[in-house]
Amino acid sequence: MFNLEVSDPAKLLFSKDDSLRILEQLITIRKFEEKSIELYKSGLMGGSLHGYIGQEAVAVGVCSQLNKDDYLTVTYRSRGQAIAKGASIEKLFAEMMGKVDGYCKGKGGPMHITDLEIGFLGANGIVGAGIPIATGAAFSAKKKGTSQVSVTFFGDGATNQGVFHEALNLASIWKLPVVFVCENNLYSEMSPIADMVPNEHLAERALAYHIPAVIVDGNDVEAVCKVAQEAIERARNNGGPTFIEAKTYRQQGHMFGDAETYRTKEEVNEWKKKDPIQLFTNKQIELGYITDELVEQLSHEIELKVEKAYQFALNSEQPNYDEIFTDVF
Amino acid sequence: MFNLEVSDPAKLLFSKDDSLRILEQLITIRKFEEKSIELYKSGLMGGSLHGYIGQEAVAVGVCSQLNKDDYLTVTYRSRGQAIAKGASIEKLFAEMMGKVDGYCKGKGGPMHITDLEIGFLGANGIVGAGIPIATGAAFSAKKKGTSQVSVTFFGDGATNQGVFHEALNLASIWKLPVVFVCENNLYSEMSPIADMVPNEHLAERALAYHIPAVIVDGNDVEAVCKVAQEAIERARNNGGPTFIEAKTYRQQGHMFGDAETYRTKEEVNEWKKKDPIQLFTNKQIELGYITDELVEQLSHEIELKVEKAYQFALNSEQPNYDEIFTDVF
Amino acid sequence: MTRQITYAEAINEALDEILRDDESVFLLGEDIGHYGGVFKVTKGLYDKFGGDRVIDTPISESGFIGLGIGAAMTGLKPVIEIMWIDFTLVAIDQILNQAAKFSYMSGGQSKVPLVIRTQGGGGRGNGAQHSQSLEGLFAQFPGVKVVCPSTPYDVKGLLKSSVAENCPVIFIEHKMLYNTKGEVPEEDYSIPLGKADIKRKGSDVTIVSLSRMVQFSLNAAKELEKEGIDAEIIDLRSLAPLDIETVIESVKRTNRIVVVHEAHTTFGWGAEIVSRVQQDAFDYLDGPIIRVGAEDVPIPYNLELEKEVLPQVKDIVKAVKEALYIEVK
Amino acid sequence: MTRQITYAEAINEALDEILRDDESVFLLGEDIGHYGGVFKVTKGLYDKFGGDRVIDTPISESGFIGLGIGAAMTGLKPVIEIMWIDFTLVAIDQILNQAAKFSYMSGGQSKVPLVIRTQGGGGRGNGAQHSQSLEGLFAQFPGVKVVCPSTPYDVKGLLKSSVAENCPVIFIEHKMLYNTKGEVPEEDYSIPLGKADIKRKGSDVTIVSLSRMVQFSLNAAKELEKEGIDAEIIDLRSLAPLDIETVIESVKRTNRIVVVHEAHTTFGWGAEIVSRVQQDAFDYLDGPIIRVGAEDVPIPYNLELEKEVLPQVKDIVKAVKEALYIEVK
Ligand SMILES: Cc1ncc(C[n+]2csc(CCOP(=O)(O)OP(=O)(O)O)c2C)c(N)n1
Ligand SMILES: Cc1ncc(C[n+]2csc(CCOP(=O)(O)OP(=O)(O)O)c2C)c(N)n1
Ligand SMILES: [Mg+2]
Ligand SMILES: [Mg+2]
Repeated sequence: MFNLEVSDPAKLLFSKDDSLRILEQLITIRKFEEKSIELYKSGLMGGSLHGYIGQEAVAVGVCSQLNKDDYLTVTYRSRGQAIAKGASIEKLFAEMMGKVDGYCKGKGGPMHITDLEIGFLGANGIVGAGIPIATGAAFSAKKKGTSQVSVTFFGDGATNQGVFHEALNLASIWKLPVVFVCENNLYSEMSPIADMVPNEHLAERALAYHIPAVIVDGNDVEAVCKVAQEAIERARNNGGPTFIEAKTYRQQGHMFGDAETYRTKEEVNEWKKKDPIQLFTNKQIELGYITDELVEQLSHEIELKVEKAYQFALNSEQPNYDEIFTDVF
Repeated sequence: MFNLEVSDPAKLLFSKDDSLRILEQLITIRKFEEKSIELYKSGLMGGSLHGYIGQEAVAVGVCSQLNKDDYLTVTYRSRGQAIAKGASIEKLFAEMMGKVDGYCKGKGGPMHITDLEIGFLGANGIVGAGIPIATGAAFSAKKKGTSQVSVTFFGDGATNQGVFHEALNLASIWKLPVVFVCENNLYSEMSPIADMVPNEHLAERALAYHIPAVIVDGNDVEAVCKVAQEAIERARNNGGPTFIEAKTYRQQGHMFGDAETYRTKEEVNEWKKKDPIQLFTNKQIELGYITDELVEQLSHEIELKVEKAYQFALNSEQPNYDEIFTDVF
Repeated sequence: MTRQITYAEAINEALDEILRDDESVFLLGEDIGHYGGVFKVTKGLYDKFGGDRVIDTPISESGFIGLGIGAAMTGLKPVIEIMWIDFTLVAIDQILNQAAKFSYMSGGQSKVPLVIRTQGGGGRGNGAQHSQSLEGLFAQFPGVKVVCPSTPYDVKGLLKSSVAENCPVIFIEHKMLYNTKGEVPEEDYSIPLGKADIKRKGSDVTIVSLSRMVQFSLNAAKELEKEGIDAEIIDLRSLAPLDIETVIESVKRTNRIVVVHEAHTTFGWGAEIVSRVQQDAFDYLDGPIIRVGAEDVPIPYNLELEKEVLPQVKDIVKAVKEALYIEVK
Repeated sequence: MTRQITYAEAINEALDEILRDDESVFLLGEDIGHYGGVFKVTKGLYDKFGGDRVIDTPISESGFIGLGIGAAMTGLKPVIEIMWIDFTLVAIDQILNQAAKFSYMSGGQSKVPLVIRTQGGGGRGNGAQHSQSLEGLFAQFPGVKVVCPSTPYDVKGLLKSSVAENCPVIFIEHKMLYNTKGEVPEEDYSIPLGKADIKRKGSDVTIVSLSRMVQFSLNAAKELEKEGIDAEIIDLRSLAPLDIETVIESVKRTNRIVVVHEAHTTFGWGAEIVSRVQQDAFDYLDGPIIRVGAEDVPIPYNLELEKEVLPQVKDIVKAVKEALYIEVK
């Protein structure tokens, strides 16, 4: 019923420059995520850290096709999408450290990153809860007649929440400009999604609402770009919602400290071979668009940027106690 | 994708006696419902009255295939299923009047009829809420290794509640012996279901959970019997859940007092021509199994029984004030 | 110019004016459009403003409240009807984990100007799932305002202010008040949230209540007057914000106080009033503060039992006498 | 024989014994099986009792709580884990409109012996959607019992009693207590619900609390002792049933009382204690009852702000001094 969308190995989808920009984004997220682990280990943040390493191509593929004023809702695992949508890594680190220069002045934390200036309506700690909210932003866009599109990212496990069902139905009957992006990384926390649904492809679920659905290799950034671009165009042209299931894998545990007893090292290693950044880098090198050296240089520059942002966050102040009582309403 | 299941007009599905018994049940529900309107008009009950006239064939068709110890959850519109499952009409009327001889000692009312002795686990005032509960009873049966089956009745509109989705998925992955009976009477309260879902057939929704689904003429009692029997047999033999969409129509308003501005008299009259009791009576007469006189006599006897039950309820006492504080836990 | 109109009509007028004056407002709910709502509160608005402004929804409370949140965050002002307050429980994550927390979690970036209109309370024999008084539940959560109007005048003026707020407001009407009449000016007016209203001046005892219990308290005051007891009746109008100052000021004059609500007594919101009064006016109190609330049992169906469970005028009279040590418990 | 084990281990032992002793018990929840739960509370139980007794669920809280209700009504005893109490909000209709009301609505026919284990509270920088103290919300509803243990000894003994109840029990653990150690006998024992425990005898002031705040109160008592103030610490252990007698008896001796909880102060459950005490021991009170609770704001992420929002030992010390008029507010 479904064909896995993949890119053409023999040629790039975008120009050399655009491809490089995409690679840069991928690496930025990766470096940011690696630094986040250091941050967490240093005891500089509260709560839990839900990493995105391995899934970067989904965020970058989708967000690269969006305008600044398009809307997004995401989950606790969301710094990747934030960066891809254009968020400041300074403010992200600062928020993770609970500092006053953070996106939410340190009051939200990593699970609640919000940046209204880039349409980033808010990360969510409740599985599935962002899905109807993004649908509502799409409702706004349609009602106001802007051509904005709303996208919501969620995991495979979220498709078992009641609101998922309710929101998809609403989006369908009202033909709202929303794109549902399901990042199927095979697990919801420690539970294999295969045990939790009867469906091989979660995309099947969208068909029950008459929503066009595709499955895509979520580690193939170009393939993601392509299906996202089609979905977004459909939404912008009043064609209603689309469901994208991106098959991917998180290379780290669900959260830092996860014992990962539910999967084998072999499985993880197999997927590491399909690392989205490696794949895209290799392709560009093979096709002669970039060189190893260029990539190394790029990585190094990004590392410096990330380090600088980290230092900025470290030096940012604690929020004032007065902040406790502001923003309640 | 779906074929509407109907019965063979040229012959009866069951023996003469069994067919007569089914007719008797249909008429009993009809008479009970008619009397309920009188009850309501007399100011003898609180709350609202949600009538079942026109949908009787669904309750009778399904429940006639169940054993006494099979489980059922239902909605506010549930005296029909109760009678079909073998409930006492005395106790039903008494509960509607809030009397001490009612099923719930007058504390539950028409929306909460319960009769554990016949597996009638409880009617529900919250749309969709009974669906996971019936799924849980099925879970019990499976776990205990009894061959009991659990059935849940709900309306078309209930398929838009989140728990519907969650329960169907659970039933599917755990292969539970539950039958989902969706009575599609075209409206949820005053809203046409056609405006509220993209699906022509709600049965489609079940396929998203890999649950076998059928659509059936809900005014054709024999057709309902047949699909119910298949579903129940599947459940009893460890074949897991089935979804039955019964296409039917409520001939009265959603509740007593409904202005019915959302549909035309013509529409109602068209459906009255497809009255399930009339259809089944006519078929039996045409095939020479029964006569007009017999039906009239039967109707008369049932009317007397219903009247007697009504009088019983009228004469039943108010519950004692002490009952306020019992049964809380 | 004032005229006598009903509470339902007053709400209808407020909605009419709000829809007329503010293009960003739209109504969302079940059967509120063409049918005008099951309590007829939105009657005529669909015809006047069209299906784009007065929108019928599927039975998906989580879904459409979530959608309302997304719409509110992106520039619209949804006024959502939840038909019975009891049904908010299927959607309470969206109300209390999402709408109530977004402003705070985002450091003040996301505002959710969303009004949820609903109706609560008992008195009609609707049974345990359709008779609850849940204002105190919502008031436990910072981030939502909770308004409970008692008269046609108040309901109109408070609804207009509620829609003008830049935060989520739970606006709780009472099913038994819809048909009560009162004076409402023809001129435009609104009533700010957070100002209690002294519905009767008195010197012997302060009675604090809201919603339907205000009229009961006024009736009790009439009874008490016959016995020479002069009660002051304070209508809180909202629980959040809570105008405790008006209560304290009154108690300092009367030295006796009775709190009356339809919610269950134990853990009911009356306890908050008690706590604040004993804290801020300890030395003014001539005796314990008495609470009058529903018995701590689900609301029974039987109308006589229901009456016994819910506070009645006689219970208020008795409590006042107890507070004045005229009658001993 | 007693040994020192942690709170988490004590729960694990209780579950182990319950599963061993009662075949009708089974555990249901997210990641509780093979992985042993994200807080490791169910560690080893899957291996010992198998996947039929310790069952991993999809992320469908409404669905599987509903399923638990149906199972409980038909002879099984589900013990359900909701990973964080904040997530009960996605399923609260099933808990409060269904489980809590079935016995009453059915006139005592349907019993729902269902335990919902969950964990609440703040202190880990988990942010607004993962740090709530919702015990007071559940306690507002008749029909559920609400248990909040503070020590390893109590948590084991109370859990065993909870599973033996024939009604729904909300069993609220505290995330910050899981690793705290305490003495637990090796012999079988249980602690009846509804008996408060005096964790420290004292004569100058009564401090009432539960869960994590008991330890905080004990620490405060140590501080106070240095200043010659002898505090009595009452651990309520459960809110429903509520052992107010023990509190009243204590206040009659100490004449001063402070109530401490982690829930928000305003409309928090502390108000109920205040109300009952001023009602039943008015003449024994030497001063106003002081409440110590969380500030009325969503829980901020920043650990310093969070600390300031949640009650600390110093706040309790201060409140006691206020109660004793040693320090003026
Ligand atoms: C309603 C709710 N239930 C449970 C959780 C706990 N939880 C947090 S993440 C998670 C797994 C989600 O899996 P998936 O949707 O696949 O997303 P992924 O983490 O794999 O990105 C769970 C169960 C929650 N946050 N909210
Ligand atoms: C959660 C919830 N939302 C709304 C309602 C109000 N309500 C009662 S019946 C009903 C319509 C249900 O329609 P359907 O499922 O088609 O059943 P029918 O009444 O047609 O048998 C609605 C909206 C409710 N009881 N519960
Ligand atoms: Mg996943
Ligand atoms: Mg219907």
